[in-house]
Amino acid sequence: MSDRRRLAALLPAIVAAAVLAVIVRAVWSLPPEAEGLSVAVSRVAAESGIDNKITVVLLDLRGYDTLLEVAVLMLATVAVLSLREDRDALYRRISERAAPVLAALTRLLVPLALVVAVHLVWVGAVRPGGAFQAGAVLGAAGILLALSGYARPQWVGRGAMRSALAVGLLTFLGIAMLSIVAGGELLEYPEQSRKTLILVIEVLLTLSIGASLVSLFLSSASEGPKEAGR
Amino acid sequence: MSLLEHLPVLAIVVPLAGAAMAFVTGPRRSALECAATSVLTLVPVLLLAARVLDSGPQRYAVGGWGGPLGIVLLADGTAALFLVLIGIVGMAVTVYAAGYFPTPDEEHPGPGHGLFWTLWLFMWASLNALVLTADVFNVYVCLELVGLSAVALVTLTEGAEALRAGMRYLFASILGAMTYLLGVSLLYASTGLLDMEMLSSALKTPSVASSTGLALMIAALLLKTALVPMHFWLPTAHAAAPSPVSAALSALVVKGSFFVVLRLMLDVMPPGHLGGADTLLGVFGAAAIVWGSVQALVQTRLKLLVAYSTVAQVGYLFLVFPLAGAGGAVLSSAFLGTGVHALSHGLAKASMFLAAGVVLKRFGHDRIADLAGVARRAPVLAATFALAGVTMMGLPPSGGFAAKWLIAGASITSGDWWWAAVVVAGGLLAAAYMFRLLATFMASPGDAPEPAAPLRVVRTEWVPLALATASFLLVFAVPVVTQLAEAGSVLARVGGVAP
Amino acid sequence: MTVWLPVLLPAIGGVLTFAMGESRSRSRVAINLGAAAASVAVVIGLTVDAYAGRVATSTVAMLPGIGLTLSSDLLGLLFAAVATVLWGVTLVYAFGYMSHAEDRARFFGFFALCIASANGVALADDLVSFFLFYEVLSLATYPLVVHSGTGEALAAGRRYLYYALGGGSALLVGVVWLTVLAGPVSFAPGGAIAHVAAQAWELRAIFGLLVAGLGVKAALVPLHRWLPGAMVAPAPVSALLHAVAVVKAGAFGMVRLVNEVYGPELATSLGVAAPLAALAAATILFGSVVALRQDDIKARLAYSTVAQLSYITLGVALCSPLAAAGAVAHLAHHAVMKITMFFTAGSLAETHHVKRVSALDGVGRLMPITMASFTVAALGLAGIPPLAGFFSKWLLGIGAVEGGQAWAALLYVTSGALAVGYMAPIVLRAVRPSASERVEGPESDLVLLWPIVAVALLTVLFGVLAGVPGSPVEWAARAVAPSFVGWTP
Amino acid sequence: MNPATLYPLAGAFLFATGVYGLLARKHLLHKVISGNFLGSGVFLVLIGLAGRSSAESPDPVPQAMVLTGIVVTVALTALALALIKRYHTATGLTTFDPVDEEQL
Repeated sequence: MSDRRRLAALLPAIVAAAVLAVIVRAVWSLPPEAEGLSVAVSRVAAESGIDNKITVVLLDLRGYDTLLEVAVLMLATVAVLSLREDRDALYRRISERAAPVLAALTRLLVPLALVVAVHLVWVGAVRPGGAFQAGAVLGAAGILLALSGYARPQWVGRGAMRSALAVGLLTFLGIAMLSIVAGGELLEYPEQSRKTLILVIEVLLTLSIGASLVSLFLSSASEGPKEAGR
Repeated sequence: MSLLEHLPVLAIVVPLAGAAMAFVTGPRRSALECAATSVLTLVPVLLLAARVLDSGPQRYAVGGWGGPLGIVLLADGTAALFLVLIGIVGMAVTVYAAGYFPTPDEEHPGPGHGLFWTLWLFMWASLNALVLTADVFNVYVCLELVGLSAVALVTLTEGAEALRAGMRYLFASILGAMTYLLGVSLLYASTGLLDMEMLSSALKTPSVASSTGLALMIAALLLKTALVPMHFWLPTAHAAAPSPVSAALSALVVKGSFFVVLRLMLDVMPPGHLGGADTLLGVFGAAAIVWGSVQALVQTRLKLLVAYSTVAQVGYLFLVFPLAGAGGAVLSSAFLGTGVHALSHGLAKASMFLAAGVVLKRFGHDRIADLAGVARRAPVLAATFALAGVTMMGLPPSGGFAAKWLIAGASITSGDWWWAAVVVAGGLLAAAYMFRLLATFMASPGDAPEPAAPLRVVRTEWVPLALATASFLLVFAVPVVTQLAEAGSVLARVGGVAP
Repeated sequence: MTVWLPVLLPAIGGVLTFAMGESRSRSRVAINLGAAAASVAVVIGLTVDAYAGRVATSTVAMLPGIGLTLSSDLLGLLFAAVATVLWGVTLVYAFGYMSHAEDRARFFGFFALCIASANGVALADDLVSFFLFYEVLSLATYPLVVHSGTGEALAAGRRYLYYALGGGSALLVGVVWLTVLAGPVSFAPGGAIAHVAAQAWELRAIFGLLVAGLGVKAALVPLHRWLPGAMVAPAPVSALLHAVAVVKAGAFGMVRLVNEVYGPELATSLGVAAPLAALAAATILFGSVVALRQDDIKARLAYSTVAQLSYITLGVALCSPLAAAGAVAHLAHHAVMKITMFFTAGSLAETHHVKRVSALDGVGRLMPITMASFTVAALGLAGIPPLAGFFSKWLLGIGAVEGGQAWAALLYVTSGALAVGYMAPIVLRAVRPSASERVEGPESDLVLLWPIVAVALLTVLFGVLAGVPGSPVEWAARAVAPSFVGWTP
Repeated sequence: MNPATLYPLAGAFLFATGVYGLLARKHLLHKVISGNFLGSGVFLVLIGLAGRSSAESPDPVPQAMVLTGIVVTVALTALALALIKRYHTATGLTTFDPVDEEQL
């Protein structure tokens, strides 16, 4: 091992140690107690009547963060879609592999998954849950359908799937803009229709997140390395 | 409440919705959709800039909350300047890309299954969002949006080289984003605040944790801005990307993270609490100017030359920090110079990458040694490189000259004349690598047959020429830039630009 | 507004020339000649106004507190007139000379841009505006130097850039520094910075930087080395740019610097004028002596230019009114004389492929009119009355004596003798009977011949009519008079 | 040593491990996992520091930041994996440099 390589191996360790030292020193210096914004958030939560303070932060106080986060997810999906190997043969192989047992299981699980997803969306307003969790369940159902041959993997990138992927972000944006039309600022929900609007966003987000996960899964199908053994 | 007050969000929401719509409409119609969105994005940006010029900084409390609980968008003069840069280059990229990428059909939807347009609008939206936000955590989300779209756009080029470059870029991006977020968490733990303007007053009494947090955030942003010695990921990524993407990356993306550095260093951090950080950034900047230029000088590929030139030109942006400490006229002159440099380099660098794309398409390669005779065969391309080159060298009447004049003036006024020496040396080095290229263009082409290129590709060469001309004549736009800079929070503090 | 036209008209002409492309040569001729004629008309109009005391000034906002300002003062107009009038004449010559060359759109486009920036240099009202046009001029010349695209041309271009950009950097630092100390510096006859509170060493250092920057174009030794190399450019470029517009921009800058930035008094009291004068004197001797030994005609002319440019620099560095007037007059006189010679050299190369002094034998018989014109210019350069060169040298010499610096007068005389030394062989060889079989061959093509005769005639007219209002001598005296309090021509 | 410092310190350690892995490890999947270490480290710091609130429940703002951060990290990981897969298909490599490939 040359000196250069040895140095190259040592450098990451030095950097990591330095980072560790810097963080530890900073953490150590912090006072043991700090309120942060918790009191202020509690006050707002009490006024708005939503118990889950994290939900208040995510959807109301910092709803704009969440809007951009939805954009991040859609963007990542689009990015992965742009990288996919689009070959019918590839998709056919996925469907053909479907085993009867899997198909039976799918028939059983998918309806259940749908119910769970709906439930998760609904309770999101009061308890842990919401669009991301529901979307994950929905996505799992979608993947099952594709693997068992009930849904065709070629649909990745087709019109309906694209619409499903985008509808969450578009709805979120639309409702955000709606509050402007109603005379408020962006994402300032009108008081009377607040709950309904948030529910609409959550439902359609669930659909988009589910579609995202299915797309992510299916678009990473490949035929393996072209030059195997290199 | 008039619609004009919502201009900041329109500048973000319109391209974001446009991105989603372009995805839904599919590859064949998305170019048209993107063009329409580009226009609709540019309009609020220009109106916003006019409004800032007219009535000063605009604050927008998203959700009606405002700080410290909510997120505030701040469109001051500095932000407006960067928005305008993003808008102009963005529009150019859209127009250029329409001619650059082949017309999509069923068989060939274009690179990345025709998803360029969606990804590009995502990038535009996230850059606008990044520049407008005044919330340190929201910056993190915007940085991730920018990084994701950038990596995806780089890998639209087929082949292992682009994938490798894209992955390097992605890993650098992940390291940067996570370090930034770590910094935010320490800063929040120490102050309980995320809003930049509120942080600015809270930080008048800094603590170990808040200083560490800010240092981590800035270090992360330096990685994203590719300041030497953290530039390793930039040249390959910018060179491997499709040319319209290279233009956006070099002209806009590095400026986006630099903008946040500017905000943090000059707005959020109280003056006088920078420690040695300001000098250190200046030294890195000087090193970048020298190292980037020397690397550009030895490159054999056109796009790599242009990419290393970005590494060098980014260095100039950081000379403002050691000068800022002097305050008053020195700060105002250096700050204005930095703004002008960001604008002029953005225009010129975009034009160079776009022109390099046409070179690639027309001549089938970008080996500098084999580009003799470009001045005769493709005079528009040669003119583009010449005009943009004048900006790189900082010769009049380009924006680069105005920037150098202002920064060198600030440096001499402050007594720290060595920054002026760096600026002058950087101009000479830029002349060396640009004239190496231009001399090749001027050389006799020999007898090699002229390659034929489709007319729609050749026509795209007017877009970079327009950008290059704008950067060449930018000194005459400095009065407007000055007005914008004076509407920025930094110069408002020192009472504007002294004549 | 009119004051912008001498810059804008050639610039627009240049851009249109680019835009029209290579093939449309008729439109190219029309546009360039049109722009030249219009520019000449505008400069004449401005001059008439300036003689009547009406000086136009116009500013476009630029950097904070600094505008791009042009002003039609007599001194600037003299240079602008020389550049613009000779541009028109050279265009005629160049259309003939370049009729079969490649890349003509590029050539004439940059040619026009050079004149636009030379006019900018001439009319700039302040140091920053001057610097701006000076640098544009540097850049616009490069494509003309490397026009042929050969290795030799590219190498000459590279050397030109080293000097031009290095000098430009020195100039930039000097101008920034001075602006930081004194604020924006507008040219003012008699000096603009006498009131500035600054250390003497700072002002001396700045003077040094500015001289280094201007000295490149003015070809002061040791910054002259790019000039002979740049002769690889096509003849019209050598004629107009490397004898008139570009190099005179440097010499003209010296006039502005000494007379209108520092002012003769401050330049003398700071002790910066004397070293400049010494450097210019050395350059005169050096250029003249080296010219003696050049066999290549264009190289000989180039070294002659090196020497003659320093006539101007020395004249202004003597800080005496008559010498300054002589210097400014020489700016015009040398222009017409040297352009005649370069036209001739171009025609010799084009018509008979003669490029060396040693190959000139007998050419004078084939091209009597061309060589007669050359002879007029050569006599003028040597300072033979009543040709143009005599009067500027006379003023320079008298001024030197009046300023108590008789050594400079002696130098001018010596250098005149040396000029005879390097010009005489060209004329004598041309009229000598040919040893070879060169007995017949054409005179210069008409389109080349007319410009040669025209500029040679100017050499005569400038001399014969030296006392008439509007002649370079009288114009120059008026132009420098305000710099010297209490002196009237 | 209370939870309010234990979690952040553990987070710091995770983060440093991630930094080391991202810089030192050659295999691309190792790099991705290191990237996730970075994320987990930051989230631990955030959660731990949120616990310093004296109110009945921890500060919700850092918790919301963590939730957002998780989604972003998922998105980044997805793209990284897709890139690696595509790269592997194109070149058969699992590292940037074929030289490292042989050493693994």
